[in-house]
Amino acid sequence: AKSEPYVIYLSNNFVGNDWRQQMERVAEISVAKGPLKGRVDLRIENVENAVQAQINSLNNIMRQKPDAILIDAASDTALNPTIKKACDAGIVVISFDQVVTAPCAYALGSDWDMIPAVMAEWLAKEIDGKGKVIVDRGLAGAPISAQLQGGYEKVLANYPDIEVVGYYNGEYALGPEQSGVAALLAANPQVDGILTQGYGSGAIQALKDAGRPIVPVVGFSYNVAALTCAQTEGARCILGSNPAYLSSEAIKLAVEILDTGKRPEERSVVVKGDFVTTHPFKSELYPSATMLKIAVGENAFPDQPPGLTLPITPDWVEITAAEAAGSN
Amino acid sequence: MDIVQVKGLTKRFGGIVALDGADFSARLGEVHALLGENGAGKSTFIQILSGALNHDGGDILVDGQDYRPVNPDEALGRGIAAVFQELSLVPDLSVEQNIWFRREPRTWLRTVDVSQMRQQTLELFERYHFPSIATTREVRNLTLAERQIVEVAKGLAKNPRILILDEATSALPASEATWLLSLARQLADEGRLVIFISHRMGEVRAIADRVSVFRNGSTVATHDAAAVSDDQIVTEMIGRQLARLYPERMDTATDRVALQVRDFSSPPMLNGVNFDLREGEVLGVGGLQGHGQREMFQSLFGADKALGSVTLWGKPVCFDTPRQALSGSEGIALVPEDRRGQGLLLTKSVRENLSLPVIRRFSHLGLLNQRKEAELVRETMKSLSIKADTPEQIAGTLSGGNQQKVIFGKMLMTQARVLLLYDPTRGVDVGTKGEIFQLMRQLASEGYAILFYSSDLPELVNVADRVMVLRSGRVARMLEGDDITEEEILRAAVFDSEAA
Amino acid sequence: MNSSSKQLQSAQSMNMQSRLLAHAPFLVACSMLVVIVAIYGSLQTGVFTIDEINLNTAAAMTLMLAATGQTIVLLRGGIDLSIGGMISLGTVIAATRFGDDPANILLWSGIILAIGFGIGALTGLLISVLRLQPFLVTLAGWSILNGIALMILPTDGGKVPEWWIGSGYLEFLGLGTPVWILLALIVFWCWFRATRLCTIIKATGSSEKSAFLSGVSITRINIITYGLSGFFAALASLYLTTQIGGGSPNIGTDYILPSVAAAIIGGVSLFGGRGHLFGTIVGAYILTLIGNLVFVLRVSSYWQPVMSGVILLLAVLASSYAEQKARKRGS
Amino acid sequence: MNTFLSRNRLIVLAYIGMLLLVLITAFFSPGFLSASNLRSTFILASFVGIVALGQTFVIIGGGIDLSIPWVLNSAAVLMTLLCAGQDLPLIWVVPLLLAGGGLIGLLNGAGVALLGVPPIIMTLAANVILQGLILVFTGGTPTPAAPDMIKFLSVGRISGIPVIALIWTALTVLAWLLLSKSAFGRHLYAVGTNVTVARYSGVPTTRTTILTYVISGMTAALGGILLTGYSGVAYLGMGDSYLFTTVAAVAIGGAPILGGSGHYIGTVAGALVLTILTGLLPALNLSSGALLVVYGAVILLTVSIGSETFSEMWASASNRRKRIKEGTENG
Ligand SMILES: Nc1ncnc2c1ncn2[C@@H]1O[C@H](COP(=O)(O)OP(=O)(O)OP(=O)(O)O)[C@@H](O)[C@H]1O
Ligand SMILES: Nc1ncnc2c1ncn2[C@@H]1O[C@H](COP(=O)(O)OP(=O)(O)OP(=O)(O)O)[C@@H](O)[C@H]1O
Ligand SMILES: [Mg+2]
Ligand SMILES: [Mg+2]
Repeated sequence: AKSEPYVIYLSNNFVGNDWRQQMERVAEISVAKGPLKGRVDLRIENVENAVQAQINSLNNIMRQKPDAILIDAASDTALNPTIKKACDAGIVVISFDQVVTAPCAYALGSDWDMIPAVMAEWLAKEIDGKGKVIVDRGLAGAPISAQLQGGYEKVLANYPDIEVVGYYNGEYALGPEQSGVAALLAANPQVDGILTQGYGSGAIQALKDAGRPIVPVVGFSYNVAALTCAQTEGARCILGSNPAYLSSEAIKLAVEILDTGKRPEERSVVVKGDFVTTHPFKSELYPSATMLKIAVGENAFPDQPPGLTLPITPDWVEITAAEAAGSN
Repeated sequence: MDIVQVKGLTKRFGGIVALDGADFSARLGEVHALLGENGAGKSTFIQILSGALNHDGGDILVDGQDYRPVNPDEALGRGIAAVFQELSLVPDLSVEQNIWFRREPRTWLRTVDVSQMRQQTLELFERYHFPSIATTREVRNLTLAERQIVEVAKGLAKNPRILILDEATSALPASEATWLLSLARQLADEGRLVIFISHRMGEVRAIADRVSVFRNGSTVATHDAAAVSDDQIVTEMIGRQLARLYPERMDTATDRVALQVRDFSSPPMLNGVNFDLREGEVLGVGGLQGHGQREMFQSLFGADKALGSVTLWGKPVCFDTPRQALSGSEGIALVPEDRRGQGLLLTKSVRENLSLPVIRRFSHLGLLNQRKEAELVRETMKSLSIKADTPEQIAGTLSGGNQQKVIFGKMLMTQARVLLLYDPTRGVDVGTKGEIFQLMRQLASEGYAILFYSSDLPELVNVADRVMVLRSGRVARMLEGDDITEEEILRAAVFDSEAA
Repeated sequence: MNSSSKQLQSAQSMNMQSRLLAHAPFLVACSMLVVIVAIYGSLQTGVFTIDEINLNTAAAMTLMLAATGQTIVLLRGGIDLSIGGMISLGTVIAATRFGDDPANILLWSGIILAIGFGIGALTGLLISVLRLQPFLVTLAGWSILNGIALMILPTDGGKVPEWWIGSGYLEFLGLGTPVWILLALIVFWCWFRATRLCTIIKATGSSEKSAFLSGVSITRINIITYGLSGFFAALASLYLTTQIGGGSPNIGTDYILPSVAAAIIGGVSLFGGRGHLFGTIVGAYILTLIGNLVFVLRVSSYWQPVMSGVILLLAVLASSYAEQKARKRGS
Repeated sequence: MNTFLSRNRLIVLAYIGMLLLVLITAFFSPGFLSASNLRSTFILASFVGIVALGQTFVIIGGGIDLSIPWVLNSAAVLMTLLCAGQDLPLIWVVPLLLAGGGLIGLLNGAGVALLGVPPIIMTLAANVILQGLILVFTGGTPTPAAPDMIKFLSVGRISGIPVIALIWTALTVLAWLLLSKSAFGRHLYAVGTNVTVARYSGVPTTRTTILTYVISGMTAALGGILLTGYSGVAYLGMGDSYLFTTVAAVAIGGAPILGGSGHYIGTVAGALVLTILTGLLPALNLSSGALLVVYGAVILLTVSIGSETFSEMWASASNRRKRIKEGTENG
């Protein structure tokens, strides 16, 4: 092991949403207290969603000869040549959230095979295996979007009576989600379910605006989504979670590797998060999936910002909602 | 046989008929002058001849062969080059780059051979006795006159058989104009054809062998220059007898000083100008080009900065912008040098142009009273007899003279009673010139005070009450009464003598 | 005699001055670069090594290539936003068509370059024939090309062979591939700027009307300039694939405004007719090095866009100030 | 009447295009003409329309405002932060933010009109600088939900009519009065046509230019505040799509990007066209790539139809018609 504290850089390609900001805050908090206190010199570098900028930034980071680099990547492949250089220089490279395909880097993320599958399965159950649904395509060109969309559709394909009647690009923001769903509602007199990649609450708002019945909605566990589902009459939701503390987990993994000097064989590391739902069910595809029932005060907080991502804290360090929201 | 023969040429721009069956014929070895009112179709005609425009109907024969060029290159292939009324120089290139544009000598790497190009430029300048201009200067930094000279050089560099000069002398001061006239003569004597367009009868008289007169897009007549009188040409041009070009001189000046200028300076061009302009007076400004006239007019109008004291109707003023000069009940108005670049919104209607300086006057509680505007516009158009279909006609489609009148109209609509006229008759036909002089005199008699610069000496001599000659940014002489002659003005402009 | 020789002298010094003024925008950009490198060099060790030059040139090269085309279009008085789409399209075609066979790769590189020129030429043709504003046409072109790229490769991926990626990092005489490309660009420009074509392009940018009256075919010039812009964008995309090892259907968007900014910072006039590639190269270095500077200054990386914005403004202010001065002197 | 048609041909065309689009959309999307959908389409169009108001003024004046995205975004973020979900602070927050937007416009305008910086560069720099500053200032704190009052203004209704439609209508009337019926409008068109001529005609050119940017800053800020009510929150990046949407709305509305003509009435049609289009495209179930292609093609098509070449064809055709008519009358 090298001299402490370890110098660890976090290279983040995008700051334009609440998730990324919570992710950075949580990373900083988790090295300021708990088991990692004083052990890590964490330095965060942001770039403006441009691959070339992240490549340049990584090059700069490498020149500092840090112990480890954590990367939330702008592209799953485009950073690979640069990452390979970092690995060759003996730096521990961990990609998280938007992971990379470079074989020398660890990929720490949510289970993107399981999450869409379970949620699509839930939705199919809710609508009794038949009906018309619309699907969010996320952000054009983003790897995660393609993966989620594919995950949804693969499961839906098992139900011959479920038809995907429309797609929209939700772009992980409330505005586009709401207007995208609204346009599809206008085009389709019958919509029985909505699979978003974003908040879900935008879709519910669009349903309300159009005077349509509130159909089952799939989304992700932001505070506003949980609140909307909890407080809307007749809402049926399932929210997958992609915890913002992936960054903390990445730091922990890096420290473990640096401490032990041993590099685990398995490259891909899955962080499991609970589903939050109005109607818990037992998944057949992934029986290990755990469900929490949405409840105000427990996993939906009226006094916290809408963009807060749930769950808030990993189990090895205590992070409060206020800390994660940066609102104290 | 005549090298150029044109029969029944027609050209329309949308609804406007620019050429309506024009005929023309000219031979090598002559200077052939083309005369006509503004908007008669002269420029359109030569643009067609030189490939810048396509014609709608009619035939052109060059060397007896059909000729219908689609671009200026093709025209050049037949030996025709033009010096356009709107100059075709590129501001960001140097003089020599402009002259040899697209025909530069090249090295084996196919790059421009700069030293060869310089050599050729000097040879060309020498051969035709060009006034000296540094060949490496960028054209954007040249004066209008200098640009005009470079444009001529550019035309000559193509070594054409037929050279067209469209009002090439209009921007030139006297000495350069004289040079250009002798150049045209020299070219004709070398066996080329020079087609020469000018609104100055004197110039035409000096060099033209033959004269063709255009009116309303068709040819009225072609004469041997020696066999026709000025009067007849003018009558053919304007379709009526012109009583007289210059109005009768009346002494309408009062003792009241409208504009008093002291120590007016903005080095290096203006170095302390002093004069008084009186109510009812037309004060001419002369001198060689580039001796501070433009700067003086611009600065008095607030478009440029200058030091010194200016008193307007007894009140000291200091204008930083044209807006200040124009606003208020007693201001100064300028009819600027560059009609298209400074005077008119070419793509807007006559109405919008006329009312622009005073539009705020029609504004009540923030809203425009368009009826009142239309009324005043109609009045102004009528009193200046501006020829336009309706007030809504787009200003850019008017002929040059009428465009100039619109600019006059704009300024008269303001309440300014001191008028600065910078070469207001440049490119204006005789008929209109007469009207403009008439207008100037009439305004003077109404109590306006007029400062009048002209590049045409006879105009100063015949219209101004006094003439102030500038040299090196100072008043070299103030000529009055019988002293106002072309010789005296030139002498004061060129030679040292006692300061005024 | 004495006074006239003095006059001559003052005329000469004035000429010298106005020449300096004419180059002021470029000189300002150069001094900015020197300042940035100086600060950077004093905070970071090993800045003045060949390695560092190779690394930074590699970082700036895609932008430089894209900005080369942009410079040509700007000189003509236009603007090309569609390079964003072209770069994306180039990378995805390469990533999906290259395979491993060098001959095939060569073929497809040629095809990509040809597509770049062809689409650019088409843009130029459209602009001339319909007399449209380049801003809007190329904006639409960007959207269309970006869309096609997304249809070919919906998300990042595809691949190019290892040796192709490696060719972006070769070293010869200690200098890496990007430095050699840079030298080639400089040689190209030294030649190009002296050709008739360049004069014609600048003239058209300076005054389209005058150029037309002098016999220039505006259509042809538009086809050539936008074609070259597309060509250089395609070249940039090929180089970019060595950096990212595959295709990326949105990546070109990151180069649109920086390519314009690099040219403007380097003194290329947005109104056409004035400027040269050397300025653009300096501008591209500045934009790239700002990131490094922000990094070593250890300030929040949020400040990077602020600094590029301020530098852009300073550069333009310097050139418009110089222009005003020069104009005053000239008149 | 005839002169009205031919003078405002492009605006008329924009409305015809809009009607066509409505028919097409109604065909593919049966629920399009339902009251609720029309309402939501109209609400979305209002945001574009309101933000594009300032852009229209700037473009008529011969400029362009690229700082809209982050002026909008800053206003939205600051509004939610300052109000913390309460209605009461709106009394001072809204005027403050509108003034702030105006101030950014003032700086933009001053840079353009006084310092001679090209509008593209000035406003682009302002945009990135603002973006960086907002990031630095908020330090990434997530923002509270929008106050209820704002939600009411942007998605609420008064007797069935969306409140924002009333706001938009009021602004449209105001813009029409300013452009068509006020001295400022005349000055603006003059400045956009030829600044020098305007200056020589006594137009306060500097003030007029600056004012257009101030208006643009204010409408962008207003748009940001209202948009927050639509999604209920402010998020970073919410303004990005408004850059090219506003420019496209103005262009589709018939204003040439070089300035001097055009009208906000046209922009209104442009905003509707773009919004209906974004509603139509999902209904066609195209891929993301195909969406971009269609989007680009529509912009290209509309600007082509509005091009000079087409207008000349139109003019010569109507001339021929006139001549034929005269001929028959004579005969
Ligand atoms: N591009 C154009 N569009 C519309 N009308 C035009 C255009 N060019 C010329 N005209 C019109 O054609 C007519 C002939 O113009 P032209 O320029 O040939 O006259 P000219 O004899 O050269 O006049 P001047 O002595 O003022 O130069 C005028 O009525 C003018 O308004
Ligand atoms: N009228 C024009 N319009 C547009 N581009 C032109 C025009 N004339 C020349 N060019 C361009 O400028 C470049 C140089 O022009 P030039 O006519 O010398 O062509 P060239 O083929 O290189 O020379 P040469 O005719 O001696 O073979 C060419 O690449 C050509 O495309
Ligand atoms: Mg003429
Ligand atoms: Mg050739």
